[in-house]
Amino acid sequence: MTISLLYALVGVVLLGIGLYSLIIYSHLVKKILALNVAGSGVFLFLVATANQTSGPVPDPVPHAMVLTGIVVAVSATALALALACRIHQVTGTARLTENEPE
Amino acid sequence: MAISGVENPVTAVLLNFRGYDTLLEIGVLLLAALGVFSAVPSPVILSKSTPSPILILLLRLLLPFIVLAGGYILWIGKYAPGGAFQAGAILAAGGILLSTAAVPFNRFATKTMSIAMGIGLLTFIVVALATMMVRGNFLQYPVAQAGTLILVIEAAATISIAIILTILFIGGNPEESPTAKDEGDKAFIIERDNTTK
Amino acid sequence: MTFDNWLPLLILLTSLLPGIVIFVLPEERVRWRTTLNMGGAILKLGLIGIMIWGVRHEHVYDFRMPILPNIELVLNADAMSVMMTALSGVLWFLTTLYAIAYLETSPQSRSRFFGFFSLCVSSTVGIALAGNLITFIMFYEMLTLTTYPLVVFRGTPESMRAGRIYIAYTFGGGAAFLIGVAWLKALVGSVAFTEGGMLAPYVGAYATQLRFIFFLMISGLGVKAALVPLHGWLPKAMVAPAPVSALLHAVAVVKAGAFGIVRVVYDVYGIEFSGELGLLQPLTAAAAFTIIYGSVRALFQDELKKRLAFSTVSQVSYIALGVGILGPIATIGGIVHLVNQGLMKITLFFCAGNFAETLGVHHISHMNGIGRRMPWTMAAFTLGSLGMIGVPPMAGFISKWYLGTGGLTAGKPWVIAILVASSLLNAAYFLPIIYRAWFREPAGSWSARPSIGALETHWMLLFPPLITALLALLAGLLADAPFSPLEWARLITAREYRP
Amino acid sequence: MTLPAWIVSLPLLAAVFTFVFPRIRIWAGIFTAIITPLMVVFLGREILAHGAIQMQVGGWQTPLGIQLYADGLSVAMLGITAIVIGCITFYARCYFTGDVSSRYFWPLWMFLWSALNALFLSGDIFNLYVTLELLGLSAVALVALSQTADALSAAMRYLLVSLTGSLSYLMGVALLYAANGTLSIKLLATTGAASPSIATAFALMAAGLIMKSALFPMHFWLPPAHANAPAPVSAVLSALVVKASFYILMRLWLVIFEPFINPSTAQLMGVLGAGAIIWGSVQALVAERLKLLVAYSTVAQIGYLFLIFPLSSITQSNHTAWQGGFYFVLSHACAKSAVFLAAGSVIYSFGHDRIKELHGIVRRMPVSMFAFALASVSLIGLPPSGGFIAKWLYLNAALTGGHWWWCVLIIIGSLLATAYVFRFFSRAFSYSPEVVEERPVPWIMEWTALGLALCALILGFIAPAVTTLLDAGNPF
Repeated sequence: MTISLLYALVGVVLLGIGLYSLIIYSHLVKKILALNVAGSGVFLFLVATANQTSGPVPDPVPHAMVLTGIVVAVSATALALALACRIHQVTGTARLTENEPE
Repeated sequence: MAISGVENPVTAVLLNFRGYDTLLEIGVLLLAALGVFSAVPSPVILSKSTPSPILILLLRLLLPFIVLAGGYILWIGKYAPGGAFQAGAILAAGGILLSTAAVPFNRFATKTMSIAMGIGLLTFIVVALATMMVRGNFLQYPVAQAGTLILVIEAAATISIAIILTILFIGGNPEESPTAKDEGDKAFIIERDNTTK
Repeated sequence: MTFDNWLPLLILLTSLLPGIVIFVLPEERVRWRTTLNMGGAILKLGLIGIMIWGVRHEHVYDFRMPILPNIELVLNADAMSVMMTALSGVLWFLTTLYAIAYLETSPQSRSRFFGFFSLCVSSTVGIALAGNLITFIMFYEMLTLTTYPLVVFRGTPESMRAGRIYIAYTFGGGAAFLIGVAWLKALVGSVAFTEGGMLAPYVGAYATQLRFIFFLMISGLGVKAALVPLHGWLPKAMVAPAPVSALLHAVAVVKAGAFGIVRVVYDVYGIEFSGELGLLQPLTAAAAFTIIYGSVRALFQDELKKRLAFSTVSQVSYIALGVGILGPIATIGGIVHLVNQGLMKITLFFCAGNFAETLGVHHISHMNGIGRRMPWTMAAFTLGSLGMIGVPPMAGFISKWYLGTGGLTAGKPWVIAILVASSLLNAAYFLPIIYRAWFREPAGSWSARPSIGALETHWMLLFPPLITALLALLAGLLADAPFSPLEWARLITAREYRP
Repeated sequence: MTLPAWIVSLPLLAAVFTFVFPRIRIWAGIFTAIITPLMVVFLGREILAHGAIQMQVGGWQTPLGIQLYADGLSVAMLGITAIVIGCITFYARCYFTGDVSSRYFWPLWMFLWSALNALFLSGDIFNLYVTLELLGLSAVALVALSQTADALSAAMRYLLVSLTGSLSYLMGVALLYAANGTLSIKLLATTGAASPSIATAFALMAAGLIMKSALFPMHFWLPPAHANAPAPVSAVLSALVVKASFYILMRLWLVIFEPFINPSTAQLMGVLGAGAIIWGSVQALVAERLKLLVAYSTVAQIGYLFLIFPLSSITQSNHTAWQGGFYFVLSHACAKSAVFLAAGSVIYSFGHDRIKELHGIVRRMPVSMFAFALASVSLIGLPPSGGFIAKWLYLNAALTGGHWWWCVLIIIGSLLATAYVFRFFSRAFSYSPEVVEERPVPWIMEWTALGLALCALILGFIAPAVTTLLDAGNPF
């Protein structure tokens, strides 16, 4: 078992945990956290794929992808948190009601 | 790596080989800030209370180092891990310290803030289009100037990233904050941190 | 592209463009609207005149525009389409005249009415000129859509209900028809109308599928042609204003269905081939049943428009009957009835509208002595009814005569029985009205006679039924003259049965 | 060929300018709305003449660099985007007048446009991920713009779904990169070999994209988001944004996955599509608000898009099915945006869109209702309209292969669509003498809706030209 395989497996496990939590928790902050955990899993997996090149230098492309992915994740998380705050301000709860009045 | 104009392979991929991704990504960052502005009318974090003197003192001590570290990280990105995002994040830490210390932004700052937010993306696009006009392909740097152009883009991006990350932390447009208007004068100018680089 | 290529499109545009412009016109621009309407109608009549002459002399009018890879929008004029076009052109002109007067005091938007009215006539003309099934479908569905706002024009709960029923029936039919056409296209690759039919070569491989497709298409068309049991929408749609009922029930909608049946049987399947496949017996049976059923139902209606509507149900099936009886003579009877029934039925509806508009009479039981108050209208009504019954020398007699002899020649004497029964029933539901109107004492609140020197109603309401009644009379009297409907039906039949 | 880069950059520049210089935001927006379509037209001419265009960003060849790729399909998508966004821009200019949200609408709007353009031009799976995120975040921010509790919740739900979908997609990208060492779609097409990781990658990417394109049963987020957003936003969400993820799925399927994936997957997609058609239409039938009705109609229409999978797996009608599917995309984009704009005008004028209270609205706003009706013709799939052409191509594809059950489904869908459209019209046409308070609607708002509806109608007449464009560069 190489270290990169371990990274990849941990990445998959994190993704699973994240998605599971995303579904079972209803509090918005928890959902957002869950998404971040899942995202970290994907990033970890991506980093693990960098170890494929034969030379001593790892493949830089996955690193660049992860960096880009992290920035995107930060942006999305910020927007999500801002929305969550606003929802809390307007509705008094930080949960999404199941059946919205339509 | 020589053809890319930088020696750090990750920076080469980010700013040159796959620079287009990074361009869009800076767009995502600006977009998130806009999203926060439009979703949240007034900042979530900024409070009206007067800043504690200890925090002010800490800031006075820390800020120069933060700026220095940011500049260094930005510059070192050419050779080793580092670059605009890392530098921007460090500077943003300074911005976050400022806002947690309840230091309001002054009027000048809020006026130029939007320019600072946009400057990174703007520089990137302008450089990309200019290189396209010169060499025929979007973001195709002239080999000799590649390093310089990348540094210019990164510097501009650092400013934007720092501001935007700070704003994302505050969670709203400081322009709309009640403190921005009446207490503007005694505050630090957040831009000064970045422009000193 | 020459003038001959553009002519079919021009005929279509003479009503389409005014229709579109009318939508945009402000409500109070009455004169503009009238000018556009009448100008378009007159122009259309002129162009149709050119076309009639041309088709007689074997000119080819053919407009093509590709709308899909290997499918074209085709507008062309064969003998059959010219007849239908001429009918709708003439009746549109008269109905527009009528409608202008009829709607003078309407609280609803007249722009909307005349806009959709023009679109509706354009669709009818498009149906008539369609050169393949795709083009036909296009205008067929457009007709459904443009008549809906007319049916619900008054916006009362009753008319909204009628509109819903209308939509349910016609779109259901349209869907069946569409599947049939798509299936046919997938099976044989062609959907063009060809004089004499085009499916005969495929009989070996696809006989069963072709039968099924025929069933789908005819049941789709049967909705508009009001074949029992698909007729339910027609009496309900009577809530529409009189000009709409007149045009809808005399020309546009029901004729579109009947015309479609004629097209499918003659120009897609081919009449002889349809006979071989055994498709005609069920059609004839359905038509015969509809004829009787419609007449019987008409007997029990007191509301004049309802009675006329059931009469339409019955009369339109004469066309399908003529189609279903294999043989040129019956074909002539069926096709000529397209025109004859149109002329007579529109007369009756105009008159019914006049009674309602001038005197507020909607029910037959209130029509006692109405002939004395409105003699001209009642005269037209009488002519129309006599024609429907089939009294010589009215147009209806011609149709029935050819249908009857056609049935005999084809070895189907029971057709005579149907015709006799139907005529008796026609007489039973029309003659009492005529009797009441002329011979009973007036019971209504209106003054017994029109004031001296004045017309009994607005001239634009009066002249259209008089003209159509006259035309119906002439179509019977001068049946043998050149360019008469009968003579034209013979021309069509000759071309359909051309070896 | 530099046009693709300009087509992405111009709206992006406009996004920065409209934000940094709010005073010129409207003019910058309108300038972009005029210039971008022109550039798309030029790109289209280029592609019709010379076939597909590739552009190596930065001059680096794949696999090192990112490739921009434009063929007939991309241009068709760019074109419809330009038409729809171009028209809605004018609508929005009136809709948001004097509104605080207008300040942020313009930059967000330009970001959205740029994201769509970048997405349709991308030839790189990771770049597609970035464009997807750009698109998703701008869409979410636009939904939240109206600031009501419903809109905020809808935006939040949309954001969570969108992020989950993107993550799933990114995981697929990672797997593909691990297996093949490249991100370029072109290279993946040639290097791919059937393997469990390809299948997993497809499953992840398809799941993510299906979530984002709101295919039944993952549609739950769509109706609230589309019904509660401001009208111009609803229009573009339904018309373009959901199609964008569908487009990516199609591209990947066509170029990379089709040979490797079990054919029963295609049937499964078809079944989900059928579910969407039935469920969406039934929900539209009982919807009490006009915009909700329209949103559920989108759910149903997305079902039609996914019928492309089973239909294109019929060998002899493969090409017809592809054309039919993308004709659906194009005509639905025009028709649905027109319908949403018309519904938006109703709300603008009456302050609500409760169908029960919209008596006689045909008399009050005839132009909008005419637009609504005309667009409905295309939604139902009646001739002459783009929707009819699409439906006809589908019917043809299904019947040629003898798969008549899809035909039955398509026809049932049409009849249901007729039912929900006319349920509204039987209110709209009914007569009520009562006077309702109303706010005059600017003519531009009414006529842009009509313009889009006319586009849907015109699509019914220009099918040969459009299919030629779609085929340019052999995307199928």
